[in-house]
Amino acid sequence: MSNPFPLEKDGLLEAYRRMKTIREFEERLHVDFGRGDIPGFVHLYAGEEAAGVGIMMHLQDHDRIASTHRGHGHCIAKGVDVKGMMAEIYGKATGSCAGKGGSMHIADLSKGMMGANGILGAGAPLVCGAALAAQKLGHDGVGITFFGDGASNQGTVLESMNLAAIWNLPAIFVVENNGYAESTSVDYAVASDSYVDRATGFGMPGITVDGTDFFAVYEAAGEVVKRAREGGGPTLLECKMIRFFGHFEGDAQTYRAPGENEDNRKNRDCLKIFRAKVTEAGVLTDAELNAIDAEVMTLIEDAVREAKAAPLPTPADLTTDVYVSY
Amino acid sequence: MSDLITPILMPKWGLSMREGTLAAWHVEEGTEISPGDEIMDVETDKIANVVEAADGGLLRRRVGQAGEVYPVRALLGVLAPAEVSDAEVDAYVDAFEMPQVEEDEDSGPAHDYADLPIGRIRYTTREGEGVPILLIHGFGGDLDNWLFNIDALAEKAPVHALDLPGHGQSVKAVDNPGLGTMVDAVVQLMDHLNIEKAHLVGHSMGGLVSGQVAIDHPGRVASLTLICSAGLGEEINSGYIDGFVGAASRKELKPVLKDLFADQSLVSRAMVDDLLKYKRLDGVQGFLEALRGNLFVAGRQAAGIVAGLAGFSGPVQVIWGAGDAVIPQAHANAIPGASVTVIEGAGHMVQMEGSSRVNDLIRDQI
Amino acid sequence: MARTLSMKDAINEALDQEMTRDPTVIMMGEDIVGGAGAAGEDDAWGGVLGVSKGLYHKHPKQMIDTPLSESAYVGAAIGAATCGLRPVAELMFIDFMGVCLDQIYNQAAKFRYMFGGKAETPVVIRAMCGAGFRAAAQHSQMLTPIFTHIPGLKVVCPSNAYDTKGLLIQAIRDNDPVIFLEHKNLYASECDVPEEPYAIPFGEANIAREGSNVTIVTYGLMVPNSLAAAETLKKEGIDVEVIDLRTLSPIDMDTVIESVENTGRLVCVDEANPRCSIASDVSASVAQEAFKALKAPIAMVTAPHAPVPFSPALEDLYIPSPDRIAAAVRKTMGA
Amino acid sequence: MTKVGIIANPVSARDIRRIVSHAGNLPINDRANIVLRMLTGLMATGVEEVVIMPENGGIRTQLMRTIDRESRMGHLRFPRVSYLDMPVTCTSDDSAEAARQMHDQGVGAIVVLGGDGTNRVVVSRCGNTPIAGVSTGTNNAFPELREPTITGLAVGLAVTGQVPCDHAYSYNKRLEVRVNDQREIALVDVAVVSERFIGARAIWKTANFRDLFVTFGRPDGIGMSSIIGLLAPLDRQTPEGRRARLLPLETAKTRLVAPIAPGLIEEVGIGGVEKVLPDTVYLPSVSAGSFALDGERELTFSETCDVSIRLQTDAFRTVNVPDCMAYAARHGLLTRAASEALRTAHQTGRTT
Repeated sequence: MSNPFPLEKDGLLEAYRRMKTIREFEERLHVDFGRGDIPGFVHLYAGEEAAGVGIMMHLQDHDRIASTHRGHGHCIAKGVDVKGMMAEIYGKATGSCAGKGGSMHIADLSKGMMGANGILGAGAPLVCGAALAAQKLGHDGVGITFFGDGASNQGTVLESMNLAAIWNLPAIFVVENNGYAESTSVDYAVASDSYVDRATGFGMPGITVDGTDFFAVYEAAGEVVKRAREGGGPTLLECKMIRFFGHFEGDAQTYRAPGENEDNRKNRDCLKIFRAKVTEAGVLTDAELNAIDAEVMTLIEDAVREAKAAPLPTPADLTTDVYVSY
Repeated sequence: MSDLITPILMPKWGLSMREGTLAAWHVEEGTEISPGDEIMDVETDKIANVVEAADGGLLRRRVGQAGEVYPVRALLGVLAPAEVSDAEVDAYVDAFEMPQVEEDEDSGPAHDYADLPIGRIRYTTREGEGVPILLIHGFGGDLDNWLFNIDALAEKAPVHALDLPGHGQSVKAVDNPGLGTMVDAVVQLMDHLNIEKAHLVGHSMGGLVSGQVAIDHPGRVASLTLICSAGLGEEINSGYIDGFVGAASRKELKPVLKDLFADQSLVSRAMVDDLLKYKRLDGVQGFLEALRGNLFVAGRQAAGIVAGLAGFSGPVQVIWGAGDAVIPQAHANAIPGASVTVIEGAGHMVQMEGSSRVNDLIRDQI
Repeated sequence: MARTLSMKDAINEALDQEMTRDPTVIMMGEDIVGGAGAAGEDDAWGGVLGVSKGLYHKHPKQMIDTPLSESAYVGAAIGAATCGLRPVAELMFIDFMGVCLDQIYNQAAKFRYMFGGKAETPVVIRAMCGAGFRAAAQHSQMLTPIFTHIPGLKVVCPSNAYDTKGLLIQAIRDNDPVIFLEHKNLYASECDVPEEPYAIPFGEANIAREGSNVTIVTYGLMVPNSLAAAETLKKEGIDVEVIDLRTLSPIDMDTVIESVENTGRLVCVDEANPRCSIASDVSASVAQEAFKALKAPIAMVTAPHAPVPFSPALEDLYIPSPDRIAAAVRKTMGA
Repeated sequence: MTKVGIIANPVSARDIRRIVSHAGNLPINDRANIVLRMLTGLMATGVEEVVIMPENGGIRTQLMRTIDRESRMGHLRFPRVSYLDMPVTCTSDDSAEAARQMHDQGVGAIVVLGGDGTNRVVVSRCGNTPIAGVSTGTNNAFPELREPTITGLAVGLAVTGQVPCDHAYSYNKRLEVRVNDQREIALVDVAVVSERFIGARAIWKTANFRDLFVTFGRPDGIGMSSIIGLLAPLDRQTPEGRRARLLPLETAKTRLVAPIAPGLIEEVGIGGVEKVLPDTVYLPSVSAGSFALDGERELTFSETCDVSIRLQTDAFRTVNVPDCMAYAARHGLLTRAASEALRTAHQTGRTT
């Protein structure tokens, strides 16, 4: 039967591989964090895979993204080396940031990943800068900043939207609305108007998509990225989604309604929704997807094993990389 | 009677000097002074040096006090024959109005710029009669190296001093820095100033350049004065060259400059700062490295003028500072038939440390 | 050729030459061009005090007027710096750092370290600092210690036009984030400035005046004030060495220690407020490194622990004057 | 006790047509304000209780804040307002669930703030409960453009029986689409497109248009139905539909320039137009593709699916606002004896 989807078969497989890698990466971290293997604290992206991958599938290395403190998913979706990320989270010298950044600061500028960020909304102006650089250097790169529904109240985000609008920057503001700013329900925190209205207020279009449906995100993001590349200026893309785990690992999530997590896992798991659609349409088979699952599990297993075995940074590393020259 | 009285004035060394400190007297009142005698030490913020009497006569009064600061051309002493009465000397001193420290005394355009094929070249000129003298500085130097010579020589002939390409305020972006470009610049400047023939005076690398000009364009050179000149042998203190080119800060540069002088105290802070300011101009570092690559190979001088000068018919004289720590003094005798003078108590910058002796030698030659 | 130039014109010339040399150098700031979108002439202002006047017509593509949202455009400049541009963002007054400090000390300063040495952020943030302009507490602060405290930032505060041009060109060519602070009261000061571009390396203090009895370590407007004090003291037979730090991070402690070992006496002069100031930083280092060389307690001359007052009568007392500096020097001489 | 339901889903008017065309965006505050104006109309005509669909998009917060403020200041009085007890998924499913619960509670009518999409979802779940549309969505062919205060008055007069049914309500046609055992309806149009995935739902790539069925098509309409409106106009009352075979431009005999979405006017290849009889099965002209119901892809089908399209007349009721108001004018429904008017106004106003 012909392929009804907007991606070729290998595109669908690649999308699934990235989503599955994110899911297993985060699930494994949830377990290992529980055992106390991982220093510091982590924020897990499980449940939001379709949004990250649905957008990143349209991007190349010269497109820049700035992520949040919950950045593992964005990194994997953008092509950052998974083993390097795991080593980083274990604070090892072979980590993507030589063990100096940690979960909230993983980055790979060669992949256009400007870094996860521990400061809410701080990525917004940085991405405006990336978009400005693309304009000035004459390439069609776009800049995408991700922030949560809570962070949308940060002044720096609102200022950046205005900046992007008046300079017509190829910048895209992605609100990952998982309904909770840390533990505060969104309709308390957001002053009763929506992100789309705010974007419209700044003179840029805003749209909302169901973040649990990969194809809805993929098609919408495709149009938004195309518009930015062609000089159509900035856009706000709100992805309504759910996160399976707490704000941070160890969060008892008492703010959720009873049974909310179980319902999300059963009915709104974007991987299940994706798998159902592609197999029912007969384009991919369960066998093909299961093969990917197996490869991903091995990759994650290797990543953890190698991370645990990897060397720690040396004392000399303490004061290197502060400056280029000093 | 007063026309028999001769004043001793605060000298003016270089354009930017406004005032000087009379550091110490070397002679007492009542002594007979002849031209060239060392009569006092004067210090400026840029350089300190001994002042030699321009005129002879009986020193009747020491007006300047040691340690005091005086504007340029201020009255420091009075020479007068015995028959002039003290009263007349006093009247002369009182009548002498102390010149104000002028802000920017513009004795005509201090420096000129010639846009030559090789690029923009800065030069300075002192008018005069006869065949002109052309002063050519050395590696890393500029026309201010002739601070203590240019005015004295101007009494005998027109004098020009230039910044070679890549030096001073001349063009820095030079295609292939080397001896050839230096020679071209000198000849192009002579054409620009329509100088048919000139007495060339070259210091250190400037001597090499002068010699090469004499070899390539013998008709344009009236005489040659080679001061601590390169090109007369292979030895050179490559430590100085590498130290000078490599120095990036005041701390690295100051010790290197000590090689230039017999009297180490002459390396003033202002001299180090001026050289740093020059070395930090865009393009200079690259230029100096390329020039060094052209002139020196494996720590030895690559170019020589001794053989070439055999065919040069004009007079050649060689002057050296006995204490030259950059180019060995032995090279002075490399040119058969040239008159050689070695000046004691002076290092590589002999035209500064022994300026009056050098000026006399040049004046005698032309 | 070298000609006398004001610090303001030296900055203008440095920016002009660097934007000509490198098209990726761009300027961003409030009203650095002025008149954007308005009916009047373009380049109406060229910066609030006209520092960038006349540059817009030569570099229209490289100068961007920004909305009044420092967090956005300073952050954008930092983001652009990691993506191939070399932005020079103007923060107008250093006192406005509060509204964009996160982008400076949490983002720009930390990218390289946090990302394991893989990021470079060649951004310059220019700002006016210093008192004496009757601009009162929110437009007259120094705040230099705050930026000097942050690892990952370089801090420059020149005292004369020659140094300003060389240090600004170095800042633009530097591959680390640089906070470049220009003292408002020095904008009109003049000295010889070569027309050709040149760069002065960071971390090299300048000995503004050689002396043997007492060492004064200072920067910015306090350099001319210290030189004035030195002239007065010379008549009293006290020979003062004045060291102009020029860059506060990196800081040239070698030159300071060398001078103190020579004179045995140290006076640190700093227009910033006393607590955790540059003066206290230098004093602590010297006490630790050259204690034996000290013949007298280290003296510090700073602004008082108070905001900058408006009234001229008070502001003149606020700024360390040549007399207060001279008094401190005499104290170290045991007077 | 007469009760009215209000469904205002914040997720409406948020889709991709803001990007691929220039569809507007009605801010949440304005939508809350529309509900407020609606409530004043209902209150004035004796409706004492209103039940509203819950959502966390901001309309509820803004509305309740305003009602509390206005009540404290005593300016305006409102019916008792309550929210349905249902989970919020922030999708169009919420509109369907609310319509079902409101139908079960036996509300007199359901006021729908949205475009064709939202109205379609409500009609598919509200059984025979009449609806009144206030256009705030993207494509607004079905709901009429009208001042919400007047719609409130008309709905109040209708549900309280002050206006008899034959004047208060009018019947509407509907299209029903079946794919195997799935059944969906459309109020205005059913388009068949060659894309076979739902994705961002909207349809704007005219090259993929294959078929179009409409219940009515006005020459001044917006959206797919405007194609029929400009070729063979059809009103809401005539008991028949229209069908147009749509082709890629290269193969089409004639081309029509039509406003297929707000701000998006495209050439559409026309194969032919024909009448559609009620209660008769029609088949799509292609063997595989998707059905876009009232402009949004909902169902995909392929060669192996059992597919049918059928037109139903008198399928659901809407409040006939103009007739209600005309009737009220003829019969002085809104005239009061001087004293009585003030008394009733103060007595009944209360909020929960």
